Amino acid sequence: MQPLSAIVQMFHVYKTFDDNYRALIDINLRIEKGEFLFLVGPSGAGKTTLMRLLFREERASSGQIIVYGRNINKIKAGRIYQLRRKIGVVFQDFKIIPTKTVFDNVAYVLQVLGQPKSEIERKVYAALNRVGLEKRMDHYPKKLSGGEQQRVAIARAVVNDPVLLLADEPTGNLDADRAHEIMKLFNDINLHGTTVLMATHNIGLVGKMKKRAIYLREGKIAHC
Amino acid sequence: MQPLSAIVQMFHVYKTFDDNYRALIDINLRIEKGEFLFLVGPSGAGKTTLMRLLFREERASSGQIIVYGRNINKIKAGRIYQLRRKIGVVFQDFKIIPTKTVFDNVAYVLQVLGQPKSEIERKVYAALNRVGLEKRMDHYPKKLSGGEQQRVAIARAVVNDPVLLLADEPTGNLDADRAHEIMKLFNDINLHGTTVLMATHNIGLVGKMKKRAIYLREGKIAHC
Amino acid sequence: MLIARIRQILYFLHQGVKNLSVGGISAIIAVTSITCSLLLICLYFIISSHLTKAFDLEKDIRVVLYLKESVSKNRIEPLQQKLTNYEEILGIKYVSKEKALEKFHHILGEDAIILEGLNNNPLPASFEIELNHEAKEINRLKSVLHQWEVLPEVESVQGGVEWIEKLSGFIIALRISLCFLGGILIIISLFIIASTIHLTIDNRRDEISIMRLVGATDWYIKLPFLFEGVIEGILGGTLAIFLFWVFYEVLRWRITPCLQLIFNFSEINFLTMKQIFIVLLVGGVIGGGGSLLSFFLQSFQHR
Amino acid sequence: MLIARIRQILYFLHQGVKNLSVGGISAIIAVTSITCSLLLICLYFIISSHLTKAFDLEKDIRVVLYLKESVSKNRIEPLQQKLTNYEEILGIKYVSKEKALEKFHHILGEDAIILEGLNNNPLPASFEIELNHEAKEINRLKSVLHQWEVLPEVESVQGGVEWIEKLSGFIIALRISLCFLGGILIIISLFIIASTIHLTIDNRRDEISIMRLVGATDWYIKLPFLFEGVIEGILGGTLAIFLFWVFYEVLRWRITPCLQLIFNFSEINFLTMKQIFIVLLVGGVIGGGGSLLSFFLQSFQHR
Ligand SMILES: Nc1ncnc2c1ncn2[C@@H]1O[C@H](COP(=O)(O)OP(=O)(O)OP(=O)(O)O)[C@@H](O)[C@H]1O
Ligand SMILES: Nc1ncnc2c1ncn2[C@@H]1O[C@H](COP(=O)(O)OP(=O)(O)OP(=O)(O)O)[C@@H](O)[C@H]1O
Ligand SMILES: [Mg+2]
Ligand SMILES: [Mg+2]
Repeated sequence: MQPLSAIVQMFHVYKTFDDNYRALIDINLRIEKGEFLFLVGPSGAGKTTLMRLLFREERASSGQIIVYGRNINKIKAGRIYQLRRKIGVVFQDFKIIPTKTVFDNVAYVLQVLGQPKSEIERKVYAALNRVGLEKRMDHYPKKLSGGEQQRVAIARAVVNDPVLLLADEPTGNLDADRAHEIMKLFNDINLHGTTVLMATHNIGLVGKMKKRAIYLREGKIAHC
Repeated sequence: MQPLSAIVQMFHVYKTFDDNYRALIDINLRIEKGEFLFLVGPSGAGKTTLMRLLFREERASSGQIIVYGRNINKIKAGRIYQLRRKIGVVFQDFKIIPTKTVFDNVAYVLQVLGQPKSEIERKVYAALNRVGLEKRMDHYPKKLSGGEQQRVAIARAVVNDPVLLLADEPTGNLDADRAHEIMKLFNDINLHGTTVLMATHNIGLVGKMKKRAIYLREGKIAHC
Repeated sequence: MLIARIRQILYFLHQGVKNLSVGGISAIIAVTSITCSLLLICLYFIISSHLTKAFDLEKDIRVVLYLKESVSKNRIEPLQQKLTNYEEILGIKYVSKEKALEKFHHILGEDAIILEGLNNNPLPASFEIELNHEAKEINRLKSVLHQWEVLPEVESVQGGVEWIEKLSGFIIALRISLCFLGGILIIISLFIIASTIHLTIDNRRDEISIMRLVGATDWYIKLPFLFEGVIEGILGGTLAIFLFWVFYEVLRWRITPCLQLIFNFSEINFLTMKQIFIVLLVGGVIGGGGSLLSFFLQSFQHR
Repeated sequence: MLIARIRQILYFLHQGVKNLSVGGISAIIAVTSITCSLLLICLYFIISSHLTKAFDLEKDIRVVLYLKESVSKNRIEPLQQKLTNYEEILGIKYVSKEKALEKFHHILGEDAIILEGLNNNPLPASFEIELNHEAKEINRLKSVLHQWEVLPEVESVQGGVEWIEKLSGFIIALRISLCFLGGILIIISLFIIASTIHLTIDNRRDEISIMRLVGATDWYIKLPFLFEGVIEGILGGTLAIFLFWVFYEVLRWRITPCLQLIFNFSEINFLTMKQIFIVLLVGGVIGGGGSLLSFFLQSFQHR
């Protein structure tokens, strides 16, 4: 129905929380397939909330959201995993499983898909290598530094070449060099066809990358 | 014994973790009373580990650490709280208590000291106001955005005008404006006599502030 | 396809065992809760089977047929033959008038002096009849006794009905009470286990919600917990049986002497193989069921 | 200073209640675990007190003194007087020869025909003596019976010793078994509660470690949990007593008829005030103790 070139479309989306706090107001947004888009805005603007809507961690209060050709409001609870498997997410608070090693955390995304062991190993090695954590593979997350944990989260998000990558402040705990490497990684992935939506405060990064950026302020889109 | 002007002294401090990973190697450091000092270094350099040693979340493997005139290796387990009450810490992962509201999280530091209710309220309001969260006082942390949680952690660290403030990457989740405000807050506190040690990747901030900076790299001090 | 399925199931089993070993204290608590509950069930089994035994006084169910004074000796033999044909009869014994007096003498003991003044033997001849198990069914017994009462040779029939009526009433009451107690114990057990596993899983709620967020299906998350629960249950069962056995061996020598005094059996038997199997099965079922139950609760809590 | 102390304690109490309400399902589970355990203890109390009652057959402890044939009627009165002086005697009744025969007639029932042939009354006169509680102590009973045996008027002393010996052996065995059962139940209860509270606190380990990191003393962290445990325990106790009361009211009418058949008491009494108080106290103690215990475990785990 909608043009195949759009991977995300949001029509008049509102999100109001229980306490009547309006986190998102009348969001209209279209992300093209293969695009690299920044989501910028001050603390509390609604960046994380917008991303949460895209993989149905939260539901929109009103409005329609279409991801990869499906109206995600209409997906049944038992089928949400199908949506999520197409989307890689770097969570702002990492969300690493504390009882699994670094390797197992990254591998879990592939195990869920029932991929054979040898392929899982190959892919996980590659992903950890890309973020510079191949030596930390057998450690439990508690023993890692903040930046290392963030890189585990990044490795997990990209390990299966998702159709859509949502990265929420993925360089907040990384030094400039590391941050630059990660941006290169995202760029690579983007060139291989993954659509990337990245929320960040780092205006410097946004400037350097020369990509489209959306400005959120108090739940509303300011620029486009 | 040591000159009163030094608030932190570290002599040949090593930290080796269970898995024989050497996180800190021969650290010698002196922080003067009233100083504002940056701790800079790439991800995994040992910044957080160094700070953990100062309030005895971890113990040094060897070497001596003197904080506020006391050799903290020799403090008994039952007396550590006396050290911690003098130190305000902004944790890299925030460490906010999820079952307490924003207000109660910040107030806890004062309740522990047995301060009267009216004074606690006054101080907590003031601290939350300084980080721009006075309206979020009665919320539970789960409902806050990443940057808002970070600001709760900052408010808690400064609420009781600590002798020493350890801030571990306190602006990682904040936009430039907010980050600037927080730096102004730290500067204010510093001018009122609090010694500040701040770990960060944000070289830009370090440059602007024109303060002394220590560079950590693979557990060793590079510049001074 | 089949190989993939088997690989998946092996993966779940492996995860289950891994969870168990990572779970640490939580897992230990779950296992010991199940052990406690199953110990109660073992106790129930052993009390139940022995109480039944204690009041199942097979050989005490006797009936006496008193014969008429007028029955001559040569009619005894055919009557005995006739009675033996009843399938309810386990054993039959003729007691002549002389034998009856002798017995009475014996029963009276010191008081037997009163018999010294007797002119003739006033006691009737009788058949002492031992009934088999089937006859204990109260209605059947009544009908048989009635048939015997109307025999021409029989003066009266003594014993049986009232005693059996009382006894079977008591046994029924006892059985009901025991079932009741057992039911309460099982409900308490289930509650304890569901609580424990709920808390254990609640401890991992973040983990579970992360799994959901990275695309795991519900069953993919549930199955390892299910296997973990079943394994914990069976471990708990094994432990319970072992502890109960220790307990049994230690107590047997102390309790036995008292028993003989009160009941008419002198040995406590351990659980039968069937009961052991049931305990293990119940362990596995409540372990797995507890997991599912708490998962169910969980999904309500965190949706 | 004092006001500050009181303020602190009120703060801890307030935190305890707050924890409880924030705790949600964990708190509910803790309370219901305690309830289950205390229900078992209630059950133990009621079984224990009634079983003792059931076998404490006060009025059945009788002794019969048979008098010599030669004792004339006018020596009966002084003898009875003499016996009454013994403080072990609760009641005494003279049974003359005639009365004895009458009774014997009654006992024999249908068989009484054998008495028709008697020339003279062979039964002796006797004193039927009911003993009070103190005499049940086996050694005391023996010594008293021995004193009576050597009285010149007494032919023989019957009853008492063997029966009492058996009974007191049985009661001792029963008491030991009940204590044993009660002990097991209390251990299981403690275990369940410690586990539950351990898991509950384990659920909050991050919270606790944060409190430590921002300068709370151990006691400042512990006390709210302690109060929480005590409150949960008392809540659990109240609930247990209430449920047990419901249970009691529902069952009383069903069990009573069976009871009369088997034991010689016909009414089940509810827990006494003292027992209720003990249940609440035990609830509070295991609630608070469980908190402390699990806190202790915690400090080992996370140091
Ligand atoms: N579950 C919730 N209930 C109530 N309010 C919420 C909830 N989640 C988020 N909010 C509020 O919605 C606003 C937007 O939150 P969001 O996390 O989207 O901000 P953000 O742009 O990601 O900020 P940051 O850069 O600090 O992470 C915030 O003010 C936050 O307090
Ligand atoms: N408990 C631990 N056991 C083993 N290794 C540890 C432990 N804690 C930290 N490390 C390791 O020590 C090194 C230094 O960690 P630290 O957290 O101090 O780094 P950092 O400078 O704070 O990094 P970041 O900027 O990413 O937060 C890291 O490589 C980390 O993996
Ligand atoms: Mg955010
Ligand atoms: Mg760090």
